Amino acid sequence: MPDVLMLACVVMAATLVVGLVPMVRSTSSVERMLTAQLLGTNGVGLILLLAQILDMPALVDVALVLALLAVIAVVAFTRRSGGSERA
Amino acid sequence: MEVDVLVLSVALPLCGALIAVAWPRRCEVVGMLTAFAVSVAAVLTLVQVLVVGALQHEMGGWTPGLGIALRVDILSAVFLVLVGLVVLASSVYATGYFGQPREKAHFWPMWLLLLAALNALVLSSDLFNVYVTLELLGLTAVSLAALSGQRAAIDAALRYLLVGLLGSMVYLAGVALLYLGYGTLDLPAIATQIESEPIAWLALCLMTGGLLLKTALFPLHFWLPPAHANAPAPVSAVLSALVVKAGFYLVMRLWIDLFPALLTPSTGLLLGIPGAAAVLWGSWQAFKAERLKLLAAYSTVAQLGYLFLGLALLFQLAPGPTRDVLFGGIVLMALTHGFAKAGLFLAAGMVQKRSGNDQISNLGGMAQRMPVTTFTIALAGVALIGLPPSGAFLGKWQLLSSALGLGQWLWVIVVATGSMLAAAYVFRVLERAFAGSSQPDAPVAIAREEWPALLLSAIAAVLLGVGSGWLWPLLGNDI
Amino acid sequence: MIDTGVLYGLTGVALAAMGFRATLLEPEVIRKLLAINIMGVGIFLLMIATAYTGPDTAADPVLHALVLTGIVVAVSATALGLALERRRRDKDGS
Amino acid sequence: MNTLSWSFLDILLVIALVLLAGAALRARSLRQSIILFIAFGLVTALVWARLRAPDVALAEAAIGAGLTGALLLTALRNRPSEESRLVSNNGMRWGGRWGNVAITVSVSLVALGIGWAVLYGMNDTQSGRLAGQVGSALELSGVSNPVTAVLLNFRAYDTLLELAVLLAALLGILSLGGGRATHCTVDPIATSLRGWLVPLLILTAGYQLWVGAHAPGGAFQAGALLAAAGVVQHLAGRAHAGLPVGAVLRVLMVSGIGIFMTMGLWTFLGGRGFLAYPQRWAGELILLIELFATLAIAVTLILCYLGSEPERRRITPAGSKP
Repeated sequence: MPDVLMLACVVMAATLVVGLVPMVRSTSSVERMLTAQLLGTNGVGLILLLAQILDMPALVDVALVLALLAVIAVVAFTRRSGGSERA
Repeated sequence: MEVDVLVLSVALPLCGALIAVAWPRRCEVVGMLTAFAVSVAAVLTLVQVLVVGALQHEMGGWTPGLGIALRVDILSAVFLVLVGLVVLASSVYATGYFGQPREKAHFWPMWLLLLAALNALVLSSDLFNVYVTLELLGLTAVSLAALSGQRAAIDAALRYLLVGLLGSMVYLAGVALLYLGYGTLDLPAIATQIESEPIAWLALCLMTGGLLLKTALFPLHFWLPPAHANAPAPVSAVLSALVVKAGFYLVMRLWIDLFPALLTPSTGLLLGIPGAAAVLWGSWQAFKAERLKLLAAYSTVAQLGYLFLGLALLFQLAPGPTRDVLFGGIVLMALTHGFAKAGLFLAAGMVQKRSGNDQISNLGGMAQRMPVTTFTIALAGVALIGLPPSGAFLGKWQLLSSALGLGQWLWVIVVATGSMLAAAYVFRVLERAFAGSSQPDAPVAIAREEWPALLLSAIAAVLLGVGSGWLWPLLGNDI
Repeated sequence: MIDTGVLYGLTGVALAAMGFRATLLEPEVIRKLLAINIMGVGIFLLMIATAYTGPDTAADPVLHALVLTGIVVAVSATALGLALERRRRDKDGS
Repeated sequence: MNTLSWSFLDILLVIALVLLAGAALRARSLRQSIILFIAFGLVTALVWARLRAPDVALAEAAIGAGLTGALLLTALRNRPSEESRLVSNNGMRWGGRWGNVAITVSVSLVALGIGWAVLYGMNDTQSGRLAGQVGSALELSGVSNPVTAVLLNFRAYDTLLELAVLLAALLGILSLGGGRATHCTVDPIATSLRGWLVPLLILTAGYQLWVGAHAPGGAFQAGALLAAAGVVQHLAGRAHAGLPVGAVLRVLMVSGIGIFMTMGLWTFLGGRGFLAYPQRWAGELILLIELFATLAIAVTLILCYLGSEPERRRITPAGSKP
């Protein structure tokens, strides 16, 4: 069973790295931000898997915090680029 | 009940800062009381050290290593007194300097935090704790340097912040390596284990490099003159007299207490050569400076050079009385410069305030208008040049005799040239000050601002030289 | 097999070097701040890698605590740097 | 099989870290740099989790992925246009063309030296010893989470000074003046999120504070979460970001150090030494300190974000001119 989890972990990490490529290469900020959010989701999943494999329930809290706070960056981002700001 | 006064040196200013934040209307009173109490605590600490020897306070009652210990020996006690007195005098000056309640409410809490940081740094003997105190010192110093809000000050403060951060990060990298190698952060505990191996060498380089950046040793000095010259006068005084010296103090501590196993006589040259360059370059720039505060700032670059030059000579001497005497000389020079430079910056602040700017070409007639201030500048000048009876005279004398004893003429030439340039830049200012003015004014006297500056300069130019006899043997016993 | 501590420790050193270099050479202030933060992460990574002792054993808590302190300090400094930069731009704008 | 998988995972994470760091330092526009840096923070949190440092991972998740990102993104407010080319600030570029080469070469050399030392130092690492001391003193500390024990008991003095650093940064920011506390536009997304996100953040903060005594978590993580709640409030149009004003705010700002100092001086004057808690009460006292530290950290971080103290009078947010 741990082997399966471990494998899933590696696969998720691989998708994370693959996901970086458009992020680094793309020219549009919005696209980058969306990819960053996708990475966030990916990261939350990865941490949850690690919590199981390393037998560290505390990592579930990390995933929770990560998920909660990723929202703020998005809001801060959309707010600045949405054109609502003329100050 | 025995009270370890050394804790108070950190606790009092922190408490003062809290009260000043929470109660802005009374911040000036709180600040003055705190500065006074801290000076008293520093003097008491010095007395206690003289009576019973080095002291240690284990924070939280945990053994050092697991916990953090504050340690004070004669060297740190002397620095505590320097910090206490310079800050006290500058505080008195600041009560007259800052007029608006808004300015005061911003100045005093940061000022007290800076004081806490300086004392905490001097007392700390835990390498990571030193990092935290360095950051506290850096951030408070930057905020205070930006206090005037002018574009030049903000620019200088930003550069100061970036350099300071870079310096402390590099220092932290060294600490990380030492922990990797020796598994503890307690300075004496590491000192007993250290031997000449790559990890220790790298840590030495990183920690020293980071600190030299913060101490503005040539050629890493580029950020200092603008930051010090654009800050409010009491802040400049403390930045030049104490904050850069804190970096020097740490380098001295590290090289003498932590890394002696690594040092060969020639290692000291790594500090000595930039030191010599700093003496020449700084003095020359000070000579060319158009503004009084800029002159003072470049003079700091030069004076720091002497201290590092002294360290280079120190490491070439075998332990023994000659070395102890030179060590005493270096400390005496550091103290003299601290008092003199604080006095000079405070005086420059008064000049700036009275005449609207501090251009040296505009100083004409100052001797008549501001006799006390002119006298202050003259006394500070005596100490900066190193004329007798200043403390710097004795310090330089030791420097020269050590260099001659080692047969190294080059250092002698550097010191002599530096002193001649110092004489030139001091007399350039005094000559303008005594020159007649087209519109002779009545003398102004503001005791609250003039006397602290005069007192600081007098300590540097007279007291430290005359009264240094007792300092010497004590410092010698320490290393 | 690769030793985990060494791998992450070396990565930390590399990140610190990248950050240090960029801090010196980058002309833009905000990017200088980013670079210093990256340098900080590099050093923290070296510390956390030192603390790591294997997938089944507890790591050294002292280093974890030090890094936590370091993170707070880094955030404080970054916030101050951003405020200074903002003030600088305000001055330029007016 | 398992060690092989670990190695794969490690290598992938390391690649992600270095790639993102390099891209963040190299991206064409500042905004892209910042987004890449936020992603870098996220991967960093993953690495902390992977290296069994959950306390650090929590802090990084709250700070790196959340607050620093918000701070940096809002710092772009005054920039002319979104994808503006980088403007080079005169005077901030250190070293010329040759300086560039010299710096790159010397930094690489030093890094290689350190890398070499790490390579050899890591094998016979000594760091276990202090961990052993922590382990044996843990039951005297009043908490069972070793990281909390180090932060709030063994090395509480460090934490005290760390709070002072935070306060110093805040005072510096406030003295610069001209923040964004006074003007504030309503963001529709933030408004719709506020209803559930803010209570959830506060709840999580309380949980983190409580759990810190025996599991990863603690004052700083809780404070950062509370601060995030404040930032959401502000984004949703609350100019005060949920903060009190005037004297109450100033007392809150210093309450963290205040409680520390009270505790320290109390034990000090009682002859026990500075911050030497009586062992029987250590757990309760640590929780008390953490409670105030959380509040102080939260208030400080929110104020750092706002850049100035909220004023007494209420500002009508919606659609009004700043």
